[in-house]
Amino acid sequence: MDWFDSGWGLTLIVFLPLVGVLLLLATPKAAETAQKGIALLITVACFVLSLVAIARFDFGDSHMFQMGMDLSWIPAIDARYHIGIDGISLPLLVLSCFVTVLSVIYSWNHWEEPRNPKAFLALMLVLLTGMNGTFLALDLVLFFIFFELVLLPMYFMVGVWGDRTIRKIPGFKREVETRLYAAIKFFIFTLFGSAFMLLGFLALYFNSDGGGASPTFQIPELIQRSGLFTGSVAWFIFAALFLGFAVKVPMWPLHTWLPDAHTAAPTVGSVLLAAILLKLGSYGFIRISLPILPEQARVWAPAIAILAVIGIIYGSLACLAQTDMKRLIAFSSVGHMGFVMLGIATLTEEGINASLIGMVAHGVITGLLFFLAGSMSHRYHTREMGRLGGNLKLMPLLGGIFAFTAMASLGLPGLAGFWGEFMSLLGSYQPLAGLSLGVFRTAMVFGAIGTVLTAGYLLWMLQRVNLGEPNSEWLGRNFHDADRYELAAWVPLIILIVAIGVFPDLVFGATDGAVAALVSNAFGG
Amino acid sequence: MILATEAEHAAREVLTSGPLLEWAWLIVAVPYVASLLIVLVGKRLPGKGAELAVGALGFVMLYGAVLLYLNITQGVIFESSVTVAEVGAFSLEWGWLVDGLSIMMFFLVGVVGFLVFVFAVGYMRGDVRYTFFWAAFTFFAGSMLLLVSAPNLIQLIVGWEGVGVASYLLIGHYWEDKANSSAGMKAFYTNRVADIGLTIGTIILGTALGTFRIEEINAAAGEGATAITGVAFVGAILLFFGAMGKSAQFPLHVWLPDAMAGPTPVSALMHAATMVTAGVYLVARMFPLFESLAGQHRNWVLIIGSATALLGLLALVQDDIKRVLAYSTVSQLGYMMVALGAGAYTAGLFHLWTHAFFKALLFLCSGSVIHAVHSNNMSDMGGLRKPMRVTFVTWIIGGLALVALPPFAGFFSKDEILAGLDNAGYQSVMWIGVGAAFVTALYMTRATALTFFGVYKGHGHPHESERLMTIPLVILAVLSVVAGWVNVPGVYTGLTEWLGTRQVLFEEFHPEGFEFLPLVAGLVATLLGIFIGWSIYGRDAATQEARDRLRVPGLWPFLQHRLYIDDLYWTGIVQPIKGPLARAVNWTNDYVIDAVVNGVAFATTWLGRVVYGGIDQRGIDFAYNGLSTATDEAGGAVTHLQTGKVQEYAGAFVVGALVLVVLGFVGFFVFG
Amino acid sequence: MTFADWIAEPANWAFLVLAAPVAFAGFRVVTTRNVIHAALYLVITLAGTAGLFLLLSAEFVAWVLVLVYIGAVIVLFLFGIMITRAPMGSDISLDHRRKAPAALVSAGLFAVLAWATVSAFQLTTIAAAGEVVPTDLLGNALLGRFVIPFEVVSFLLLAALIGGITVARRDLTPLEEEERRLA
Amino acid sequence: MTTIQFVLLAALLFSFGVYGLLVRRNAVLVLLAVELMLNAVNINLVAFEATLRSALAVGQVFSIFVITVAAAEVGIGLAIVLMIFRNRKSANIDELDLLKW
Amino acid sequence: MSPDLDYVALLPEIALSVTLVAVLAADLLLPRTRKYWVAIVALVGVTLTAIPLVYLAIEGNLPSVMVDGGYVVDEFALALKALFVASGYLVLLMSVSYIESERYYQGEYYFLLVASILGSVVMASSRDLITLFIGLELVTGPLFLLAGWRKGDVKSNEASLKFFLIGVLSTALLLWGMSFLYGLTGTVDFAGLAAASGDLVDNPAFVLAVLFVMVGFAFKVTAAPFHWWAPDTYEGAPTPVTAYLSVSSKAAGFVGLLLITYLALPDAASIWGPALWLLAVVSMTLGNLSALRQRNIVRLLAYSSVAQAGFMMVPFAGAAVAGSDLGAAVTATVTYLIIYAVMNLGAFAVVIAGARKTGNGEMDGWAGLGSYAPGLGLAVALFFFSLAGIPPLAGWFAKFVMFRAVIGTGNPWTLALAVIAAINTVIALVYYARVAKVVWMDPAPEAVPQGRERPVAASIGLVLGIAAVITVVLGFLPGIVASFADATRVIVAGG
Repeated sequence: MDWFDSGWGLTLIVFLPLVGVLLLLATPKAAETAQKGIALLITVACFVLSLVAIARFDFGDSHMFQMGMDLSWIPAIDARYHIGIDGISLPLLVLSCFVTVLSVIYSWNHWEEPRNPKAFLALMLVLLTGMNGTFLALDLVLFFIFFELVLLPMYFMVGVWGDRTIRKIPGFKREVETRLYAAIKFFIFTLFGSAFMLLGFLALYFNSDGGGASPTFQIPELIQRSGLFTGSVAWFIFAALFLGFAVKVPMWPLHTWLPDAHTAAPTVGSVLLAAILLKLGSYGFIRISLPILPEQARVWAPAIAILAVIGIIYGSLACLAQTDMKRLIAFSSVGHMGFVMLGIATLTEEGINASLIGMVAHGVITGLLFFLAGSMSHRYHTREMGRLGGNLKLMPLLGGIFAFTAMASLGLPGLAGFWGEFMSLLGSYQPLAGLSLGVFRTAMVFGAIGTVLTAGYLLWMLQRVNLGEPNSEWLGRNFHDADRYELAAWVPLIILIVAIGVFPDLVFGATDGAVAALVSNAFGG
Repeated sequence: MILATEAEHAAREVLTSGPLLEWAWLIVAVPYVASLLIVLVGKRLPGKGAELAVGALGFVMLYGAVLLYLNITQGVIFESSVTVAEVGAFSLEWGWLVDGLSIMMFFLVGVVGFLVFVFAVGYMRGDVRYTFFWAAFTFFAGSMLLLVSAPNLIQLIVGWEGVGVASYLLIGHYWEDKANSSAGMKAFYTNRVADIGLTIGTIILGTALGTFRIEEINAAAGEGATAITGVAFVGAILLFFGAMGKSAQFPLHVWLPDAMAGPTPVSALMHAATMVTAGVYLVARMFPLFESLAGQHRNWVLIIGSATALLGLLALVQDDIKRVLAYSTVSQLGYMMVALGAGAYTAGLFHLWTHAFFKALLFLCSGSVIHAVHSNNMSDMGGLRKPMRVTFVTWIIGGLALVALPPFAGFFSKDEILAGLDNAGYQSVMWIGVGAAFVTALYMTRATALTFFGVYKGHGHPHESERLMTIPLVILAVLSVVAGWVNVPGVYTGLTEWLGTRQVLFEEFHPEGFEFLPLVAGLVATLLGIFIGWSIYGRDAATQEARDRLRVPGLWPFLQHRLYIDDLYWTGIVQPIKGPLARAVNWTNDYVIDAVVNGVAFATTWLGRVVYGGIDQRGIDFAYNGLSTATDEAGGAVTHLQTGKVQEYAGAFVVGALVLVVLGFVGFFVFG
Repeated sequence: MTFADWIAEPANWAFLVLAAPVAFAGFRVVTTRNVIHAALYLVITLAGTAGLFLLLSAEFVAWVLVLVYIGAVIVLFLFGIMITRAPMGSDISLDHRRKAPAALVSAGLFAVLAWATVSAFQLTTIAAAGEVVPTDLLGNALLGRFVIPFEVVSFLLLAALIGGITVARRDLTPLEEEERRLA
Repeated sequence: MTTIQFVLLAALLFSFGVYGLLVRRNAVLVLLAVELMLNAVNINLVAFEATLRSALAVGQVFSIFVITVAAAEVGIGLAIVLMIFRNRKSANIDELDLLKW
Repeated sequence: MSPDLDYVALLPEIALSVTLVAVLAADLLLPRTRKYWVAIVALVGVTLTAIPLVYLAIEGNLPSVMVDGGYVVDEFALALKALFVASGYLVLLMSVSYIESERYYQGEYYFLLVASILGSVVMASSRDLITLFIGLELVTGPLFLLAGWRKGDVKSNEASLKFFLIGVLSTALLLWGMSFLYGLTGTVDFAGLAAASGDLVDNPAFVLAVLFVMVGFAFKVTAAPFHWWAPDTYEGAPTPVTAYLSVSSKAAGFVGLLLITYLALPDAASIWGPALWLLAVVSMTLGNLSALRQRNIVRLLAYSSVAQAGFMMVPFAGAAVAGSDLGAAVTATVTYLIIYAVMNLGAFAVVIAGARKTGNGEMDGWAGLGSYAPGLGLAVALFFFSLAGIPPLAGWFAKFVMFRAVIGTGNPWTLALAVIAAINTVIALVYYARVAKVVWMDPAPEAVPQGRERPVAASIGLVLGIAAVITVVLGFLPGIVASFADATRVIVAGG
């Protein structure tokens, strides 16, 4: 397995999906089974490879970048093909491979108009490359490329396969189809952020040449040189990176693309968006912002914490006003990612670990919620909670899983969602020495209140969707309960939700060492 | 007076290891596994899953009994933890703690749970979601066991919330009706609010000590370690806030009456051994923490506990028999809290112990009645003592235990509480307790009279429930009598010893014998309550007229009554209590506390709409979209510069060049 | 140099004699209402310019100007005017109505150009009646140092010629084309 | 003689040319104005050459190139004007505004 | 005295000249029905030009300095010549089916196009004002006529006239500036200018001259506010000609701009730097804002190319304003230019093919193109998103080097430029994405347009294929173009 350890394994994880895209393009349009087979094969292969990566990973050295490679790529700009994996990225990589496999399985017989599995699966595979690449990249330019790579597929997923209802958009004169509005909004917001992120990367590069060293884009190298980034320049760099990552997370008040994109996206699109894409932003904070700019991280931490808490409360409150089930779930992401960011803002080992497990948990849970919401709207042809109700009666299995997932989403202890919330509150009670206790403890209290609100809207959603007598319009309709493909996609997620909840070491085992090293290197704690 | 001291404990050869203790985690695991199995295969089993549930609880009961035996004979202290993750300075652990307190809870949950489960097999037969009910019910019991077996606060939270979610599922069991699911939500939600306290309290204590282990926190608190003294008060108050939610302490009790929406066995278990006792358990478990800060926090606990104890008043105006019992539970929980607040550790837990039996009994009796008359309302009952003999007798036993007449269980525990209060110098609180005892007697007499005496006012012909239901009643009735005998001052104080087996020791007061004042005051109050109650409700509870009269107490017709003493009671004592006061309390409850709770819910929803509709959509999103519209408009404006006239282009071209040059000149020759 | 010094120099007399009509004719080129006149005024301007070139000892360029411009370009213009049937007599609609902005722009342009010129070349003088630049020098320069643009410009002329013809000529109608093919 | 006088004259002609370019409606007259401008440049070049007397008479060489290019431009311009006239029966350039915005 | 010429180094120019003559001859000799051979002759000729280019790149004795430094063939020139020849080749290829499909004058068309290519190739080597000017005129002159090549179409006529008039106006201004440069320094050689210009920066006439020269080139590169002709001309001209205008002709303008600024007037950076800064900002903003409202795809690309010109000026403007290394900025601009050429040509090939397919040049007519012509739809997405700079398509690298060139300086004005450019990147996305949206997300019209069944012409398909492959490959391995453009650091001033 030397080839695997020397970087080719990870390279394969990143680029195998692109091979899959080529294969897909070569199939005739009508050969849908072949297309699905190819997609499944490729994604499963990636997942298996990621499992191999786990097996080969040295958990004792989880703060080291392992199984990586460092090749010359664009010498003209000193950009290198430098990848590697550590305890922080490992869970996210596995998650992304895993969720994609499930998405392919789910897609097997769920196609939104206008079908076209070939194109859809191809986009999904491109997305996979982008996500995996982002988690593995150790070169800022490479990171940027992969970070951006996810935009196009998601744009098309939302725009082509998205929701066709016509909506009145606040601030617009004309009414537009949700999918069109959402797709471009997603694209513009993210591009806006990443344009500034790129400026930040370049500024990092140009300021990294202190002490006779030549400037570099290499993340590990930049972490070594974190002392070089000081003063107002560093402030601006952090600000630029913040814009890029915060849009993606998304943090309040840059979040407004998210509900629209989630609502409009096809089911699988929503799932991948929620499960993985949002994590790219928070991952960026942990991988780049904090270790490279520790001094600025201290400066910015209170602001991030405040925004995160606003996001928590605000997202929950907004959920309470929703009538559209998917939109509610989407807004819940704002709140959940608020906890993730609150954890990061504490700059402590507990907080950052919390944010990592929070990411994984949110990916699994909210991904599953979107699967379920998609399946429901597939059957009811509506997502209006006012028209739903009694779902548990019509489809006991699906409704039961829905209830379970909602419980997981509200952070029920013993399930995956709890650790992220609890640990980030824990972290914010005692943030990094020197950070304002007042801000963080207030944040903790509001975060705790946020957990109550979270429970509020999720239970409310359950009541409106799952409970009660079914609406008269569904009488006499024969709804088929969750089918084989759906269960095949969902049960692994359910198992994972419980498994992480009961045995958080699944995530912490990988992350803790890496985070400890990060915190002690960056903040001397 | 006996002071349980360390020396005394050391004298006992406490069992600290052994396979029985090492396998005690099965107590938690078995119900959970059973629950999972019921979900997965329950429908295919002959008993639709009930056998798994009952079996699991039977196992718990037996295991609990064995442990109790061990504890009685030698004492048990055992703790074991498995680390599941190391995060920063903290270890996250799952474990199990076996000591006097947890054994008592195991046994309580096991026994009461088993009996309630058996009862439920009959009661729930033919229910819409029979199998699911068993899954949730078993999960409920399992979570309670997880809670009480927790050696660390995180596991405690896990069990705590598990109980919460199970209660949500069970209270909202008949979710076809929105009111029921709302009741479930209300329960979960109120608890969630309280859990803020628990969570933050845990965080504060855990951060201060770098561990979440309960015994370490207790030890630190007992020693007055500097690491904890600064935060102990806040931490304790926050934990207590959490306990207030689960144990339905004023003003977070509002969920509990609504929780009656669930099936009666659920109410029985919830009010007896699980859920509501969790708060009391928490305070007891963390007792050294609370105790070490005596004085500071006590008043809080006492005030809240007293207020809660007086909420029994509300039971007086309820028509729903289960609600009467619910308010009764609230009031009894107040008792327990008051006891713990006054430092009477054993007394509080003793009351928990006895209360578990007789309250389960009362609920099951009410369930039996409800099963028979198909209504919860006492106005649909009456005269049931004849057709339902077993139920009637057991109810009377349970009722006597509740109103605390000797030799029934409640008498001993209540007396010990009052004695403890008296001893600790909280005489005023003791008198509140005495008052509460009076109220308890009053409403229990009322409920008994309205249900079992007079004439039947409902539909159909009620008859006694099946064996499966009555046998648990009988067993519980027996327990309701004998449970109090485990701690009779001066005679046998075994419970004090059992509960005393714990790692962190503390001093507390144990009455050596019955003390005169509390004993007499309590008894007199109770008897007075029964007497007055019977005078009002008992005599002609059968007639419609009487109930009318009772419902509108202000219009009591003087002359229709032969006994002026009735009128004296009424106008002098009952009316002020039953009328304005009770109504005032009821009004406060409905329009202030409940209104606040509902108002908070409403306001939150409203705020949600404002945030979403006002700020998000019209504010932030509008701003972004406005920006985009503005950009687009700007695009339109600049595009119209392109007029299509080539000479205008040429003009613009030359002007552009000129501007550039002039700017160049200005830049160079004006600003240098 | 004072104005008196300047006017004392005979070459400047010649300059004035030539420049005045050049300027005047230039002005009329863009203001006259008669199309033909405009072309003829341009002839005057160009001729005057050629004279100025002579004054500046640029004999060869002067004659090139006369040959190329007055000989060829102006004729081209006149043909153009006639083919496009531009109004021959004076015509008010030759100009736009809004001349003021245009005048302002050109005045501004002149001001800028003049100011720059004055401040840059205030003191430079031209040796009066200097030695005429020999034509062989120009020839050598054109075919030596500047041979490449010289060759390239021939392609430009060729392209203008061929392209001009193609663009300007009347296309055959499909009918005519058919006839032609048959013939 | 000074350089200024020639360059100022050129500037004058250049400005006239610009004016003509901006106000004339007839395309041919616009072309005339353009010639005026190019001619102004020639005056500049020759005047500078006379001032500087460079070894290769670069100014004059340049002006010859300019004259050549100007001739080519006129050819091109007139061809375009003729083409337009053929299609529209008018050589007024301000009527050409099909393409805008 | 025979001229000092290195005929080997001149082989590309000679090859093109021979092609010109051959095209003309073929046009004369071939019967009307065989005119398509002219296209083949032109294509073969231009292809053959690649041989000396490659030879020179590998074996050539570079740099070759001719006519006293007035004409230099160095790696910089060679790289740009390759760019001109390659993009010219693609435009020729694009023209084949376009020109055939209507009654055009094929022979003359190819002649003029090759002449224009020759002009740009000459410009790349020019090291004095006169050669530069003549080269520029040879690039532009034929294009005036080609823009009006659809003689029967009034729009084409109008396009041609507008282009011509603004073109000569800019020529006049350029020449005025050049005449002043000569008058102030006494030389037209870049080296001489560079030597003399240091002392002149505070001379108003010099400022004026430099700025007028800038304006002349700003016209060529369609920098706002000197871009007015471009949208109208782009829309009206035959589409391959528009493609040529927006790529080769613009590139030629940039080459001129780079040569003048970098080689001739490096010391005047304080004059042209701020001017370029202004032009860059106005171009980006105005171009993008105007493009937002366009419904005609070619017109949209026109405004987009105005904006892109702004982006291309950013590195140079930034470096000049900040006073940092101009050589790096040249590299950045040339890199941008090369990538832009590929993707923009691809975009125009798509426009030609799409217009044929839909029978429509308006965006709305393209609705649902992706559903019945997925390949074409893919190409639309590919090229337009590449123009928007979205990874992993080649455009990202162009944007990247642009930002990279300005961000390192730390000068506030430069940073402001970077921020403005960043915001403009976002605005630009809107309209690029809109095209993709129309093609993929809007429903196809009920009525089937005429050409829907017609396959894409092979020549267009070839262009699309080449451009697409390059766009994707460069997206992943931009190192190729980076090393290519890096050679441009090796500029020889000549003289």
